Amino acid sequence: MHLIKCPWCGERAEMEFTYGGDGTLTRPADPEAASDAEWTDYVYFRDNPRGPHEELWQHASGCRRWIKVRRNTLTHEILATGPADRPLEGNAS
Amino acid sequence: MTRYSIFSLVRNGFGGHRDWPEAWRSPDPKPEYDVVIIGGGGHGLATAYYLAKEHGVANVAVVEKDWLGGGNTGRNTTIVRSNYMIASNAHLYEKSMKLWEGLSQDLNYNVMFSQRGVLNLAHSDPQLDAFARRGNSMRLNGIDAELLDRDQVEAMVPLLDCSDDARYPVMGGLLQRRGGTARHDAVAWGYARGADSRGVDIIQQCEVTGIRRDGGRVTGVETSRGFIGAKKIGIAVAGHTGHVAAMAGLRLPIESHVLQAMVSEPVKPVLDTVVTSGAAHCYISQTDKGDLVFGGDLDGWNTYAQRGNFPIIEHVTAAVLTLFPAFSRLRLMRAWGGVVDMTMDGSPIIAKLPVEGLFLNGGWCYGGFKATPGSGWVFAHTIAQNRPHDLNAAFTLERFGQGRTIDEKGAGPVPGAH
Amino acid sequence: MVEVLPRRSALEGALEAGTFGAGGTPGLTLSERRRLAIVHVAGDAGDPAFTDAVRGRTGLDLPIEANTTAAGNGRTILWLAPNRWLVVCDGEESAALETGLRDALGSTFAAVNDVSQGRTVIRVAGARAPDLLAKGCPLDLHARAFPTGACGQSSLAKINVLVHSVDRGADGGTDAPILDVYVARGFALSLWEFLTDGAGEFGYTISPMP
Amino acid sequence: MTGQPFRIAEGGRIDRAKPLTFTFDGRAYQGFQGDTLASALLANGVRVVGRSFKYHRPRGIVTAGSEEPNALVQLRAGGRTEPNTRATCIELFDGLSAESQNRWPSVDFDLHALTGLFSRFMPSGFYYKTFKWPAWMWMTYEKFIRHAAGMGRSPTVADPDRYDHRYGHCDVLIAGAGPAGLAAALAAGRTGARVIVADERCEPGGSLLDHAATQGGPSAPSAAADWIAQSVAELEAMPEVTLLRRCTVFGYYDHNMLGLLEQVADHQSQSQSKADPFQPRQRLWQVRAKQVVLATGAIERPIVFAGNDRPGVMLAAAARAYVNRYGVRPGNRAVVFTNNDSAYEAALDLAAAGVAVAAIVDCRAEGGALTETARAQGMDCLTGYAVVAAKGGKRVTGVTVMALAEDGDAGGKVTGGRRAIACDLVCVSGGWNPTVHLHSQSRGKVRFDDAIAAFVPGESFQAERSAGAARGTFATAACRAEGAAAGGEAARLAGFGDTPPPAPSGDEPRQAALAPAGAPLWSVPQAPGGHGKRFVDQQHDVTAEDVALAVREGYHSVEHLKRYTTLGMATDQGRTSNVIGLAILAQLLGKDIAAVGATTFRPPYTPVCLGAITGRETGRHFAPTRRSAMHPWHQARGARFVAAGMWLRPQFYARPNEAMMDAIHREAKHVRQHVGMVDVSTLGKIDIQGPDAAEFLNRVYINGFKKLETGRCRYGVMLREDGLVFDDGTVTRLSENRYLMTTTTAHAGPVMAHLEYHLQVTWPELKVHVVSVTEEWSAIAIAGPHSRAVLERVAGGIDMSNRAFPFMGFRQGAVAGVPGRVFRISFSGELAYEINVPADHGLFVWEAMMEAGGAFDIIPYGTEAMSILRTEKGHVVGGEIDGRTSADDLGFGRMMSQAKDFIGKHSARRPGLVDGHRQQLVGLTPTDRKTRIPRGARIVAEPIGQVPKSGAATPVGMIGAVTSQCYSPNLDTPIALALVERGRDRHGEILYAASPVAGITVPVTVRDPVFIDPQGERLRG
Ligand SMILES: Cc1cc2nc3c(=O)[nH]c(=O)nc-3n(C[C@H](O)[C@H](O)[C@H](O)COP(=O)(O)OP(=O)(O)OC[C@H]3O[C@@H](n4cnc5c(N)ncnc54)[C@H](O)[C@@H]3O)c2cc1C
Ligand SMILES: NC(=O)c1ccc[n+]([C@@H]2O[C@H](COP(=O)([O-])OP(=O)(O)OC[C@H]3O[C@@H](n4cnc5c(N)ncnc54)[C@H](O)[C@@H]3O)[C@@H](O)[C@H]2O)c1
Ligand SMILES: Cc1cc2nc3c(=O)[nH]c(=O)nc-3n(C[C@H](O)[C@H](O)[C@H](O)COP(=O)(O)O)c2cc1C
Ligand SMILES: [Zn+2]
Repeated sequence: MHLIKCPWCGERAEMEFTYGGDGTLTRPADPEAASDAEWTDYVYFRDNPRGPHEELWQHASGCRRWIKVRRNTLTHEILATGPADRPLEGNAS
Repeated sequence: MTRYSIFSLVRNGFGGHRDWPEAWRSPDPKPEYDVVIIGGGGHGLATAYYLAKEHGVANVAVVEKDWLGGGNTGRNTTIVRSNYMIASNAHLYEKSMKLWEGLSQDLNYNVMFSQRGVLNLAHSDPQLDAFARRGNSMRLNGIDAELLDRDQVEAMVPLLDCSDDARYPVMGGLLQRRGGTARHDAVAWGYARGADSRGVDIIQQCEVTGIRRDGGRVTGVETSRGFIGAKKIGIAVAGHTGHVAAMAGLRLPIESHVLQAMVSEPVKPVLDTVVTSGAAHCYISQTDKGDLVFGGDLDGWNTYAQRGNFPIIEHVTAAVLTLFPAFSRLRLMRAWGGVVDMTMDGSPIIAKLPVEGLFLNGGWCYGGFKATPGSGWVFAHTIAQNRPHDLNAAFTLERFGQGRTIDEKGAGPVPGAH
Repeated sequence: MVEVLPRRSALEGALEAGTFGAGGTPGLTLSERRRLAIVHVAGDAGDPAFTDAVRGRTGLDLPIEANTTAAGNGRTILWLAPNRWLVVCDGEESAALETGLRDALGSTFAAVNDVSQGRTVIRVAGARAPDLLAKGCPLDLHARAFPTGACGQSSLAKINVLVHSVDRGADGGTDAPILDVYVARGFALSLWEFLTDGAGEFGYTISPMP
Repeated sequence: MTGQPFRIAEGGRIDRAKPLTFTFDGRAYQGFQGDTLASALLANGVRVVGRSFKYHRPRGIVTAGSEEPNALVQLRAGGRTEPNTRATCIELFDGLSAESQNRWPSVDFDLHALTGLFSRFMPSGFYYKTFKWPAWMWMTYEKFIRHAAGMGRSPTVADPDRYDHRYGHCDVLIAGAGPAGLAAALAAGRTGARVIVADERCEPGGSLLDHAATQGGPSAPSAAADWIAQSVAELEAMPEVTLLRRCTVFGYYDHNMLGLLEQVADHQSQSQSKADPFQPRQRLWQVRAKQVVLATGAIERPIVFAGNDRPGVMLAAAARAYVNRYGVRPGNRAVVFTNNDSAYEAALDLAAAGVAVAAIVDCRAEGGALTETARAQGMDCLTGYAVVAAKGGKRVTGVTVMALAEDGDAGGKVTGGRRAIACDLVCVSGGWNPTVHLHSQSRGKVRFDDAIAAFVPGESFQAERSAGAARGTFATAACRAEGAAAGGEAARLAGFGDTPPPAPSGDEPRQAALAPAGAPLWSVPQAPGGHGKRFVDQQHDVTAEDVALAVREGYHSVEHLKRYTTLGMATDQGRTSNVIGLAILAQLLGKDIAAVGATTFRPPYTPVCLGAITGRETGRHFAPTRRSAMHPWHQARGARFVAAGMWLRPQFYARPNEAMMDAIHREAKHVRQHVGMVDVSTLGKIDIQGPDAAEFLNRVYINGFKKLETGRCRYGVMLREDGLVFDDGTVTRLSENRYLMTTTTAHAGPVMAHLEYHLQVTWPELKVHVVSVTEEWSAIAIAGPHSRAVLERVAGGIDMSNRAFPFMGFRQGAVAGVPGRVFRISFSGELAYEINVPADHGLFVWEAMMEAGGAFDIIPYGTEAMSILRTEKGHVVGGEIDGRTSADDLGFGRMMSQAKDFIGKHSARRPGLVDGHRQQLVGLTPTDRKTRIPRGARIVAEPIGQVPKSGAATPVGMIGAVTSQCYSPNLDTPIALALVERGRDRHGEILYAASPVAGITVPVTVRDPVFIDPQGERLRG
């Protein structure tokens, strides 16, 4: 079971969290203006990297904050965590 | 190819089994092939087999990074069924089912396809409604289906807890009698032997690291054993679909997740049917060797590691014991994981990609073993004819943008939820 | 008026005083804390208007540090999230506390909700209290990690809970810890069954209702 | 010592003052406290304990530990029976009963052993080559195969025992309490760190316990025994150290989470466990450790030779353990066969215990460090020799020995004359494999160490290190030193202690260096003309010849070898066989073992009981149960409950002798005619506050919320971002900046997470707080023409008149004296209200309303009647909101605001969601107004006949599906909701609801989905 550091509550067991997938998505600011291709990309298409992956988790049984996690998808190492509304520190590799 | 039969077995038995030939060759790659299939799992090998057998395209290489059949083909719970509601799924999986029914004979390799029935348990009224709807769709689509009441379920699976005060009381079930299991490794080996004997080169320990393009079309693959030219390339790498597609600059509506499965110690026959429960999140059957094989939910996050964590094992086991309290004293012998390519609608993509000469067979989520023959068959057609067969025409990449997703579960664009 | 109305706890009927489980000295005591005023407060910890208002009404500084509490004059504020707290008072009327807080906050951007009756609070006390919770809760409840005054939300028997380390007993050791478990009312009975069943091996006492 | 002919007169760690009686295959025997079933059987001279998997060969006891491949028994009977239990791990208790497995009729005479006659036609993978014709016969062949396989028998009734779980946290977790583990624990414990030490055996001490030097007692005081006792005493006195006996570390998972299985009561007799009914049988720990020390020791491996599976062929260390630890002679006359020194220690100990050592066959040309010592004791040491065959049937009677040729490679080559040596015990040692399983599970790399010819731990990936024999260090002193260093380091890295602990001291038991001279011997080739089977994996009957066949047929990868032959796939997971299999494979391929590699180590280390994995959360407690405040009332009124997520909801309230459907129809009818109450506490309730609350609602619902007035409610529909319907519910404006949202029961959690996601991730700038208040409020819906009258009696303070309190209005006020909230909303289509009161008062208010309603003949109704009422009114629920329908499909197209953006709006425009072929919501009635429309029926345009079980001969086109159906007691006709292609254009058409699974097709008329009161006069009245 992963041990995930909630930026607020500290290191907690994975069972307290729910997974929210790709953390790099940004909803087009003006959906009306977005092209269909852009929109489809936002709703459906994903990077699916082997290695560091930036993702969202919700600390559902804890503080209920959505958080960002950079996790290695080959080793499951957690490389960084932080609040969901700003970029994670460090770069993605 | 030495034919396998009871006679050849007896003959070799007297000869100390010294004369059995290799089941497949281990050739070095040629500089170029008409078709290179990336991925030596069941799907890739079946594709090569049908390319040679049905379309006369034998100048084919199957390139496998590890040992053939070691991906999800070698680590799945082997359930074979075609009990789908949506028509495009139903027809594709039923094609596969028909191929299963003659596969051991076609391949001259006993894949132990055992039609012991697949029973989905209903634990609530809405679920019975949904099962009836699915069963009706199946029957109208030409597939066998029966809706069982609780007594019929109990008679069929005596160790199942059918009591009223069960946490998930059994209200009935949807049975597909023609469904069952097959011996997973034999499927890979049988197709490998069949493809090899028709001239296909199976190249193991050869990882594709890049897809070379000339303008808008593919020219071959970079591999750990050098460049291999190809007029056409078929991708059939299951959990690695996202990674390999990225080599051609493509993003896909796919996330890679781990799905775990496990086996108990073997016991004498106690379960003659494949039993699944969506509400309790588990499926279970007993192998010919006697182990109970079971699995359930995904661990739930992107990963390329073939290992999962303990809470899912706990959860799936609890589900199994809730349904089968008598199994409590059996022991877990081994648990493992496989990387599955979960799509945004839970259905596969079997299509030409936006790069000329590049074809994709992927996104099988945790249900592609049963599709192996059918998937290989339609994919071979798609590659050979440069266009999909009717059976896979709906399984495009464009369906997402068009709003024509094929979503059996209605879970929406959350891959882990399918 | 409310005081005279019959109130019924989620554990009514299930909570039966006595000593149960394995023989010998009972390892722990289970009881329910009733009639607490519990108010959920959401607001911006960086906004002095918000913190001042809460201090004004409760006399306590909001615990800003995660997993901590502030306590005094019969009140406790438990940290829930960077912008959420529970204000818990014994012997105060929840409606009054809620209105009081809302009035104090005025037009400050904040949210106040009386959640007194949506939470059941089970007190687990005694040397084996942490061992009992450890049967279903992944939090580290050791006195070193969860000293007096700590709180943490987690999952216990697959039910979301908030655990409050009320007292770790003499010299912070494991003498007689007191842990309060806050649980959504609907799950209270299920959790109670889990706890009493699990407490059997330690031997346990259920104290009568207050 | 009658009855225990092989018991040594004294010594061992058994308690001779406590004799125990047990039965094996129905026969009674005696053993002592401290025995295992295996040692007790050996003491009684029982040698055959089971039959093998494939050939049903007689098999005996090979080891003295958890690596046992052969001696699997069916332990206990009835509900507590347990198949495949290793006799070497079963601690003897009084009254124990066990049976041999996989034999018929008896272990001594097994008819299945006849298969052995055909074994030459059954090499590995033979089943892939045959049983294919005729195709339909496979199911019959398979039945026979299944019955022959399987080993033990499963229980057939529920398990009467209890299991528990425990989460643990520590600074240092130590797996194994041998000399290395104990030293590590002492070093770490002394720093004050929180330490857990777990050992699968019943006593700490590890393999030291098997040595003669630890047997203690007044006649033989021993420093090693004292050291163990002192260490254990010191550890037990440390408050932060937990020493777990009978506790296997079975799995090493991500982020230093380890799984431990503690066998709490397995070693107790039934009467002992009955004395403490609260004690679990087993306890499963999930431990999060900051640092881990793996001190799991090493496992001796056999050498393959013909007939090596005969009962009486045993690992040397096991024989040593039986004489020293259990005071049992595993035979009278032993031949020791080894490639290293450790077996000499066994030989010396056996001799000391009175077992004649007929010969030590040492494949090393020069022998080893102890060869001279053995010779000095008069033992015949045949160096440069190998055992080529064991003779005998159910008991080994002797061995044949030949010289190893000088030029023999690692595979050996036997030459010269044969020498037969009579014996009834063969003690084999082919070297030692460090127990690298946990290290490898943790993702650590393993490396092949040529010096000891075994895999050893390589680079670590997680915070773990190995010490002692687990790391390939075999001298006890070195094991202790390494353990102490590892324990100290682990504690230091976890933040405790900064000075290395002092080196351990104490007398050392005699040591032997392992390294065999020259290449290790894995398997002895068949002697010329020999044909005995040479087993690699004894449990699965995989022979060296099987390995060779697999290689010949091209299964060259270790993983192919494993799967083709099933080597290492048995319950012991190849503990004693894998490395030998690899070595033979490597030889045949002409490669190094390192290049061939090992198969993947997977948890569990030893098989783990499913009940323990599950703990208490099974059966009724599989998932927690959620109950409303009114639950006791429903229960007392005989409600039948149905699960809705985790909630239990009353489904209907049958009166005495009333059938289920009658009750449901009565309830549904009564509500429309009089009045009824239903508990709707389960609906999600979310309090939304803040200056941007209205803007937020506007973005999550398809319809507009900015104009909703305070004191009013509005129905809203939410989409997912893919444009399909997610959930529906109502929103009430409580005050200027405060709203109350309700959700469906099923989606309460997902909707909350969805709102939090968008507030925290998508629009963090919005000033809005969302708080779930579902549990705070009990919710009661009262519906029916008399509902206003009833409410007037209990909520006198609220003006209930239609004018003052119109449909979709909201009032705050006292209900039965309790401050509450009253909403005029209707799910049934009747005049209806929903009342929310704080939950502790819920039951009281419910009762008060029931009482007030007495005059109006009020009844409670359940979810079934509610479902009928909403179907009559055409309200959509889960059957229609199934994640595949758009707002327009369900008739909400016009609700979608053009003026604003909302979640899902862009997607809802995609061609697939707006093309003319969508299936739209309609109502259906049977054309005969009588026949029930079958559940889950598919809609077809033309009538169809019977569809066989095997499915339609040619697929039939479907244009829709029934999503909800019931008999409407109010209209006295069956009705249904359905999704039908272009359904809204088809009102009045006759179509067919086909249910092949029910065997009927019903002609139906398509109509509007609102069956009752389409103008809404009732609910507005
Ligand atoms: C635990 C589990 C249980 C399952 N249960 C079922 C079930 O009961 N029924 C069912 O129908 N389905 C089930 N599935 C799904 C099923 O196993 C898969 O969908 C199916 O086996 C996929 O077959 P494949 O041939 O496409 O993939 P694989 O067998 O995974 O083959 C893909 C191959 O591609 C190779 N590869 C990847 N990248 C490269 C590269 N760069 N270069 C060269 N080669 C590469 C891999 O090594 C692999 O061998 C389950 C899956 C799992 C994990
Ligand atoms: N002479 C030789 O060649 C030779 C070879 C091997 C071992 N030895 C002797 O063995 C001893 C080695 O000491 P050590 O401490 O390294 O090992 P050990 O074998 O003494 O102790 C290991 C302990 O770990 C336990 N264990 C193993 N796996 C476990 C698991 N997953 N969970 C819980 N417990 C587990 C075992 O039951 C055992 O008690 C020394 O005394 C050494 O002399 C000698
Ligand atoms: C249907 C099925 C049955 C299996 N039965 C066994 C078994 O009896 N014994 C065993 O050790 N492993 C069994 N396995 C698991 C394999 O040993 C292995 O774990 C799995 O193929 C994944 O490979 P990996 O663990 O090498 O990654 C089985 C796997 C499958 C798919
Ligand atoms: Zn948190």
